[in-house]
Amino acid sequence: MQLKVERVSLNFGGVKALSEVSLEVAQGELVSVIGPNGAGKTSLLNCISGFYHPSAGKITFEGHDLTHASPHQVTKFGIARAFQNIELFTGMSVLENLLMARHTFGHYNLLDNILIYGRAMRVGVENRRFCEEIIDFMELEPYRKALVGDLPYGVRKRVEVARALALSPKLLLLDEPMAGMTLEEKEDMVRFILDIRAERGTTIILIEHDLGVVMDISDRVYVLDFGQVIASGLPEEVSQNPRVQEAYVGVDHAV
Amino acid sequence: MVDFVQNLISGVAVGCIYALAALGFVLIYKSSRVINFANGQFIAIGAFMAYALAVWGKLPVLLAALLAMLLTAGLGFLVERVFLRRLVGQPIISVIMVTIGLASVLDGLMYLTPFGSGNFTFPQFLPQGGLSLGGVSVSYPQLLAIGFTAIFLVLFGWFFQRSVLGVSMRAVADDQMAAMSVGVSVQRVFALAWAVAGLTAAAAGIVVGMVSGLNQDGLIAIGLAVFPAVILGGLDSVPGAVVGGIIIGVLQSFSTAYLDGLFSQIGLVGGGSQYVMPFVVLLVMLWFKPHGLFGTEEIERV
Amino acid sequence: QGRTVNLLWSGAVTGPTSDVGGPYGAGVEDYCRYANEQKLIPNVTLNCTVRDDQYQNPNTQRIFEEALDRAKPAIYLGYSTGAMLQLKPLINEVKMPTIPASAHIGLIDPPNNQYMFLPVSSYSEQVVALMEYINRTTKNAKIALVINPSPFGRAVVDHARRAAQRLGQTIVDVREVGSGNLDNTALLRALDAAGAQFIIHQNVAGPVANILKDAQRLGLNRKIRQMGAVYTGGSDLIRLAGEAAEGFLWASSYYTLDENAPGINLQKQLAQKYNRSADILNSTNYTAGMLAAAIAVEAMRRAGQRFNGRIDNETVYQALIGMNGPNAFKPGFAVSTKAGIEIDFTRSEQTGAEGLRVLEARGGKFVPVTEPFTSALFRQVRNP
Amino acid sequence: MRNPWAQTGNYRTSYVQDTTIFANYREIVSVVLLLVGLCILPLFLERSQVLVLNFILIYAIAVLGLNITTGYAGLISVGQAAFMGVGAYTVALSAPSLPFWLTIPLGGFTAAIIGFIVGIPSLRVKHLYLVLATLAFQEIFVWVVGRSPALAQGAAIPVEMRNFLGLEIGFRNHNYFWYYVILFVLVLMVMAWRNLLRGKYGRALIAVRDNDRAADAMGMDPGRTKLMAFALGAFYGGVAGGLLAYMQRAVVVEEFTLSRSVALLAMAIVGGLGTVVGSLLGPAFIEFLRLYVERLSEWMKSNAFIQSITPAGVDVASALLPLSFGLVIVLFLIFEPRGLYNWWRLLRSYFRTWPFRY
Amino acid sequence: MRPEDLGNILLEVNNIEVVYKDIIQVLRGVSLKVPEGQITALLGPNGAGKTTTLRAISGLLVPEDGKVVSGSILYRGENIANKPPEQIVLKGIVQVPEGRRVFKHLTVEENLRVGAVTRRDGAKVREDLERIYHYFPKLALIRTRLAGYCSGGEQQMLAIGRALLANPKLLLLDEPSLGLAPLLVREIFDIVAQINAEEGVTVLVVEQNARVALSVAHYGYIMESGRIALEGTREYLETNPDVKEFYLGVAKSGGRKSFKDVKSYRRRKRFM
Ligand SMILES: Nc1ncnc2c1ncn2[C@@H]1O[C@H](COP(=O)(O)OP(=O)(O)OP(=O)(O)O)[C@@H](O)[C@H]1O
Ligand SMILES: Nc1ncnc2c1ncn2[C@@H]1O[C@H](COP(=O)(O)OP(=O)(O)OP(=O)(O)O)[C@@H](O)[C@H]1O
Ligand SMILES: CC(C)C[C@H](N)C(=O)O
Ligand SMILES: [Mg+2]
Ligand SMILES: [Mg+2]
Repeated sequence: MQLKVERVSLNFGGVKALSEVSLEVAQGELVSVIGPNGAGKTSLLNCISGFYHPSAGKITFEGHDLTHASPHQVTKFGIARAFQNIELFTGMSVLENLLMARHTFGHYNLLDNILIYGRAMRVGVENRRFCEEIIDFMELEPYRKALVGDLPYGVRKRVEVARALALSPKLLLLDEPMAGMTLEEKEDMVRFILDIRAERGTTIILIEHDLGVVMDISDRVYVLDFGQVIASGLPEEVSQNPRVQEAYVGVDHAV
Repeated sequence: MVDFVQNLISGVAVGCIYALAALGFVLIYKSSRVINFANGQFIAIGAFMAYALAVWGKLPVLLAALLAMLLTAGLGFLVERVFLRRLVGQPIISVIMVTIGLASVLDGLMYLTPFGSGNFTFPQFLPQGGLSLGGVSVSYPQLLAIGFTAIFLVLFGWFFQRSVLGVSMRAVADDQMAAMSVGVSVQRVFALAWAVAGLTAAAAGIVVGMVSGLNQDGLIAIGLAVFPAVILGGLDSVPGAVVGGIIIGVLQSFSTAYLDGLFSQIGLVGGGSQYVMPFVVLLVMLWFKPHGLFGTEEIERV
Repeated sequence: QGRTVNLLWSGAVTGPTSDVGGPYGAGVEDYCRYANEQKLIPNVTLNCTVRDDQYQNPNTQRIFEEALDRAKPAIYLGYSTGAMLQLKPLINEVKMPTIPASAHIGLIDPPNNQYMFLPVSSYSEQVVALMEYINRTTKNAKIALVINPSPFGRAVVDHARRAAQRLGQTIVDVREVGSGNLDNTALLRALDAAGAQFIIHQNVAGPVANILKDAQRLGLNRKIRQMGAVYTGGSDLIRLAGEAAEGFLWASSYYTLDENAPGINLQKQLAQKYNRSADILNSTNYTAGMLAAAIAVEAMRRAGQRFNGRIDNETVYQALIGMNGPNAFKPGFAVSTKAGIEIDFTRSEQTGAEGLRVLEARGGKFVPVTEPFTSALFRQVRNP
Repeated sequence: MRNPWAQTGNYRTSYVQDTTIFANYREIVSVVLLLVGLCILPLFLERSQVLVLNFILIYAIAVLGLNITTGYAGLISVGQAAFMGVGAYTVALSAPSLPFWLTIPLGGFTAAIIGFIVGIPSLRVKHLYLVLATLAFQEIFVWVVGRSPALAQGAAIPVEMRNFLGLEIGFRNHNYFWYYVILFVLVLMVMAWRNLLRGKYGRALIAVRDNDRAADAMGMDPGRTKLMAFALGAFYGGVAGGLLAYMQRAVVVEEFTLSRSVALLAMAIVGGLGTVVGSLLGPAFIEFLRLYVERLSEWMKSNAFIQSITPAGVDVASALLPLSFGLVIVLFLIFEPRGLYNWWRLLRSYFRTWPFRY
Repeated sequence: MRPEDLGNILLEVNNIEVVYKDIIQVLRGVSLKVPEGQITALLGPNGAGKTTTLRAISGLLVPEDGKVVSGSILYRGENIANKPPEQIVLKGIVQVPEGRRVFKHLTVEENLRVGAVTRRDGAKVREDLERIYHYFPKLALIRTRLAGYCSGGEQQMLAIGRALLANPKLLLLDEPSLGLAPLLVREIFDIVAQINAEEGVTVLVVEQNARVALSVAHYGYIMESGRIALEGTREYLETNPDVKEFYLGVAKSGGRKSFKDVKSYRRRKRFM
C-alpha cells in the first residue's frame, strides 16, 4: 500500500473530527471519500497533508511517517493537494502560481539566487518549461499571465489542480474540485482527473459530493460520518449500503 | 507587605489609565482591524481641549472635561470621515501608515496651539492628597482613573455582548461584505468606533492631566505604552484591554520596585526597567500566547 | 550698514525638550535683534539664524554643514548633548567656536574639545555642588540620583559617584526617569527603603514635578529632600508642581527674575518689547539663551575691535579665549564668584560662569540660600 | 499551443529573456546614464548638499531592506532603524581594529543575525501582531544601548577614518569620499535585491505574504522564509547603519529610534512599496520635503506680515514640518497608494510614446 | 409563458451593464423579471455574471469596486441601481452571499441577531428568531457555537436564516448548494420552497446545480457570458434539449450519462 492511515483520531476541543479512521490506498488507485458536511473529510486530508496532526494513530506514505510532518515536509515526499476553499496566490498570475510549486525542484542556494548565474538560471528555465507543460495539459493557456484573483471561480479551481500537479506528486489529494460547477464544467474536470491518472499514474484521493461523479470514476469509496468510516468498498457496494443511504444520499437519490 | 500592597495599588491606578487609553484602541481594532498609531495624539488633544475649556474658557472642570470628550469624539468621527473611509479595502499596511501620518498631522496641529511645547497643570478640582489606609495611599485622581475605567468597562461590555449595534460592530470586523448584505452600514460602524475611541482617549488624557500634568510628549508616550497592554489582553478584547492595562501598570510599578536593582547587577546601568519590561512581556506573550489573554484566535480552516 | 556677520543657533524649537529649546531659541533671537538695534558690533550687521533641528542629529549636522558652506558663521550656538557630542570632532576640525546649550562636561573634555565653551558650570559641577551643600548640614548622607534616560541625564553619574566617595556619602541608587511618569510611588518607596535622605535630579522639569507631587502625597517630602541641576528647576517646576515644589533645592548659575541684575532687567525689557509670553519671560531657559547670545555677540565685537574688523571663526575664537581677567565679560545674567568677573574663558578653561548658587523654592519662588560658589571638589573629581 | 515542441523552445528563450534585468537596450542605456549622472553629480554640489545626498542614499539602502521585509514578505516592521543601529554599533566597536570594507559587511551580518532572532515571533504570529513585535524590538534596542556602559550608554562613540589608501580624508572631502562609497554599496545592494526577487527565494517571500498556508503546501517552509525576510531586511539595515556611522563620524543612539523607523516606513510607502525606484525616490522625496519645508518655515519666520497675523505663543513655522510630513503620507496613501514609483512609470511611458498620448 | 403571467413583477432588471474597477465589464445588457411570490432561478456556467447580477440588485457591488453603468433596476417601480446596500435591505431585498460568509467569530445566535440590525420592531425579532429555529431546528441546537466551527451545511442554513431575519420581501440566494452534501442540498431547497410557500417571500436563486434549482423554481433564466441566453418556465426549461444536455446531464438516450464517457472535445452550445 502506498498510503496507510491507521486508526487516526483528531479532536478540536470537544469536537471529535476523526475517530480511529483507517484508510489504505494503493499506487495508482483513485479513491473517493464521501460523507455529509462536517463528517471529517477535509480534516482527514489535512492530517495527511500535514496541516493537522492527529492526536492518535499513524499515517505513512511509502514508508515515510507523516504523522508529525508539516505541510512542506509532506510535499517533499510527493504528496500534493488542492484546497476546498481555493487557496491560491491571488496577487500572482497563473504561471507564477505554478512556478511557486516548483520551489523545491532543482537546488540552488541564496547566494546563487542573488548572483543569478549558472545554476539558478538553469533551474529556473527547467521549471518554467515544466509549468508550461502543465498549463498546456490543463488547458489554461488563455489565462497564463492573468491574475488569479480576477479569474472566474471555475478556472481558479482548475488552477488549484494545476498547481498541485506542478509539484510532480505521486499522490494527489483533491478536495471537492468540482464544487460550484455546472455539469459541463464537471465533465471537463473529470476528464482532467482521468487523464492525470492515465498519463502520469498518479494516485488520487478525491473528496466530492456529486455522487454521480464519485460512483462513475472511483476505484474504491470510503464513507465518513461523524468522523468515522461507516462504509468502504467498490462504488456499487457502497451505494447499496443502507447506512450510507440514510446518512448521506437521502431519499432523493438522484441529485 | 505594605510596600507590596502600595506598589500594587499604584500600579493598578496607572494601569487603569492605560486601560482607558487602550479601550478606544481596541474598539477601532475590533471593528475595522486598524491599529491606530494616532491614539496618543487623541489622548493629548482630549486633554488639551479640556484644559483650554477649563482654564481659558473658564468652564467648570467637570463640564469642560465632558465637552472635551465630546469634541474629541467629534474629531475621531471627522478623522474617519475624511481619511479612513477612503481606505476601505486597501491593504492593512496602508491603513496603519495612514494612522501614523495622521499622528504626525495632529502633532503639527498641536504645534499651532500654545500646547505644542511646554508643560501645563490641570486645574485642581479634586482635593489634594488622597485616601490613605493602613499606610497605603491612593490619590484622588488615581481613584478617578479607576472609577472611569470601571464605568467604561461595564458600558463597553454591555454594548458588545448585548446591543445589536455592538454585535454588528463585531460582525463588521469579521466580514464587511456579509455585514453589508444584511443592511449594516459599515461606514456608520466605523465612524462610531472612531468617535467612541476619541471619547475614551480624551477621558484617558484628562485623567493623565489630573494625575501628572500636561505635556505633549508625555501624553503621546501613553499611546505607545498601550501597545503592550493590548497585546497582553488581546487586541480585540474589551476586558482584555482593561486587564492588560492593569497588568502593565502593575508590572511597571513592580519593575521599579524590585527589578531595577537586578538590572544594575548585570551591568545595565540606571534601572528604568519599567520602560522596557512591558515590551519584553509583549514579546514573551507573542510567543506563548499570540492572541493575548482574551483575544479571539483567527479561525483558519483550509 | 557695513558688513554682515553670521551667527547660527540650531536647537529643538519643536520635538523633544522643546520646552527648553523654545525659550532658549527665543532668547538667542531676541538678544540678536537687540544687538542689531543697539549696534553692539560697530559697522556690522549681525545676521542671526535661528533654526529648528527638532532634536534630530542629522538635522543639526546638516544645518551646521550648510552654514559652513554658505553663511560661514563666526560662531555657532549649539544645543543638545547628543548632537554636540557627535559634532565635536567636526567642530574641532573646522575650528568653529561653539557655545552649546548642553552643559555636558564631556563637551569640554578632551579629545576634540578645543572650540567648545560652556556659558555656565557643567551639569556635573552643579550636582557635585549640591552634594557639597548637603554635606554642610548632613554628614555621610545617603543620596539617590534620578536622571533623564539620555546622555544628558547620564552625564553626571560618574562624577557624583566619585564626589560621594570623597565626601563620605553613599549613592544608594541611580534611576532613570523620563517624561510621562504617571506614578512614582514605587520609585519613591524603593529609594526610601534604600535609605535615601536626598534625591538629586538631573532632568527636565516635567518628570521632577511629578516626583515631587507624589512625594508630597506619600508624605515622603519631609523625609527625603529633593534637589536638582539647572534644567530641573525654575518657574516651570513651580508652575507644574505647585506647593509640592516647596523646599526643592536648585543649583543654577543664573540670576532669578526677582533679582536686580542688568541682564535680568534687559531680559524683562526685551520680552516686553518683542511681545514674549509670560511663560517665556519667566523661563530660565530664556535667560540662558540670552546669555549664550550675549557672549557670542561680545566675542564678535571684540574680535572686530582687535582684528581690524575681521570677524570670523578664528578671530572670534581668539576673542573668546582672551575673555578673562580684566577682559572678562559681565552681562549680568549669571552670578559670579570673583568681583568683576562673570564670564571668563581661557585656552584651557572653557567654562564661563563658574559660580553657582543653591536656590530653594519658598512660597512659589526660588530664592538663593547660598552665596555664589564654585565647587572645589568637582575640580578634584573631574579627571580622576 | 498544441505543438509542445515548437512552443517549448520558444518559452525557453522567452524565459531567459524574462530573467534578464532589463527589457531592452533603452533601459540599459538609461540606467548607465543615471549611474554616470550620479557619479558626476557631487562635482556640482557643495559639501552640505552632498551630505543631504548621503543621507538619502543611506536611507535608500535601509528602505530597500524594508522593502524585502515589508514590501515583499508583507511583514510590517517598525524596527528598521534599530537594525541600522545594530550595524552602526558593530561598526563603532570594530572600526578601530578593522578596515571599513570589512566592518560594514560585518555590521550587515550582525544585524542579519539579530533580525533572524527578532523574526522568531513571526513563526507564531501574523499580521498586525507582528508589527508590535518589531515595535518591541525597537524599544528594547534603544533601552539596552542606553544602559550599556560598553556602548557609551547611547552617547557618541566616535568612528574615525582619516586615511584611505594614502588619501587623506578630512572635512574638505569627507562627504564626497563617503558619497562614492555609499553609491558603490547601493549599486551592489540594488543588484542583489533585483536578483533575489527574481529567483525562487524572492518568489517564496511573495508567496508567504500572499497565502502562507498555500506556500506551506507548495513545499516552502513559511517560518524559514519569514526569518529569511527578516534577516535580509535587517542586513540591508545594518549596512546602512554602518555607512551612517562612518558618514556621521560617530554613533549616537538617537539616530536609531522609533521615529526614524517610522520615517523609513513612510519613505518606503511614499516611494512605492516593493520597488527599487521607489526605494530611491521615497527617501529623496521625504528628505527634500524636510529641507524645503524648513526653508519655508524660516521664510515665514522672517516675514513680518505672517508674524503679525499669527497669535502670540503660536509657532506656525515649527508646525509645518510634522504637518507636511503627515499630510504627504496620508495624501499619498489615499490618492496614490502605489507611490512615486507610479508617477515615474507614467512619466516614463509618456516619454516612450511621445508625442502620442498612449 | 412570460414572467408577467406568473404574478406581479416585483423586480425588473433592464438592460444593465456592470463594470468592475472601472475597466472590467462583466454584464453586457442583462434583463430579467422576478414575479412576486415565486421562485426564480438564474443558471449559468462559471463566470457568466450571475453573482454580479445579484450584487447589482442588492447594492453589494460597492465593496467589490463595481458599478452599474447603464440600465435600471426597478423594484416596485423604483430604480434602486447603485443605491447603498443598507437602503436596499430596508426596502426588503436581502442577499445571501456566495460562499456562506457567516461571521466566524460570532455565535450562531449572534449571527442571526445581526440579521435584524435594520429592524426597529424588537419584540417581533424574538418571535422571528423562534420561527427561524423552527425552520432550521439544527440551528437551535447549536445556538451558542461559534459560527466559524460549524459545518458547511449549518453555515448555509445560518446564512439563510440571518437573511430571513432582515424580513425580506425578496430573497437573493447565491449558490446555496455550494459544497453541500446531497442530503443537505435537498433539505435547504425544501426549506426555501417551504418559506416561499408559507411566507410568500419572493426568491431569486442563482445555482450551478440546475437540477435541484429547477425542481423548486417557477421560472428560470440561463445566463452565458454576461447575457441572458434563454428563459422560460420550469417546464419549458426542463424539456429544452440544450438545457437537458448541458445542465441536467441527460444523455441523448434519455438516461443519465456516465462521467466515464465524457468526450474529450468541447461541443458548442447551440444557443450561444
Ligand atoms: N480548525 C478547526 N477548529 C475547530 N474545529 C474544526 C476545525 N477544522 C474542522 N473542525 C471541525 O471538525 C469537523 C469536521 O470538519 P471537516 O471540515 O473535516 O468536514 P468535511 O467533511 O470536510 O465537511 P465539508 O463537506 O463541509 O467540507 C467539523 O465539525 C468542523 O467543525
Ligand atoms: N471584484 C471583481 N473584480 C474584477 N472582476 C470580477 C470581480 N468579481 C467578478 N469578476 C469577474 O466577473 C466575471 C463574472 O463573475 P461572477 O462572479 O458574476 O460570475 P458567476 O456567474 O457568479 O460565476 P460563479 O459561478 O463562478 O460564481 C468573472 O469573469 C469574474 O472574474
Ligand atoms: C537643553 C538641552 C541642552 C538639554 C537636553 N535635554 C540635552 O540633550 O542635553
Ligand atoms: Mg471539507
Ligand atoms: Mg457566483
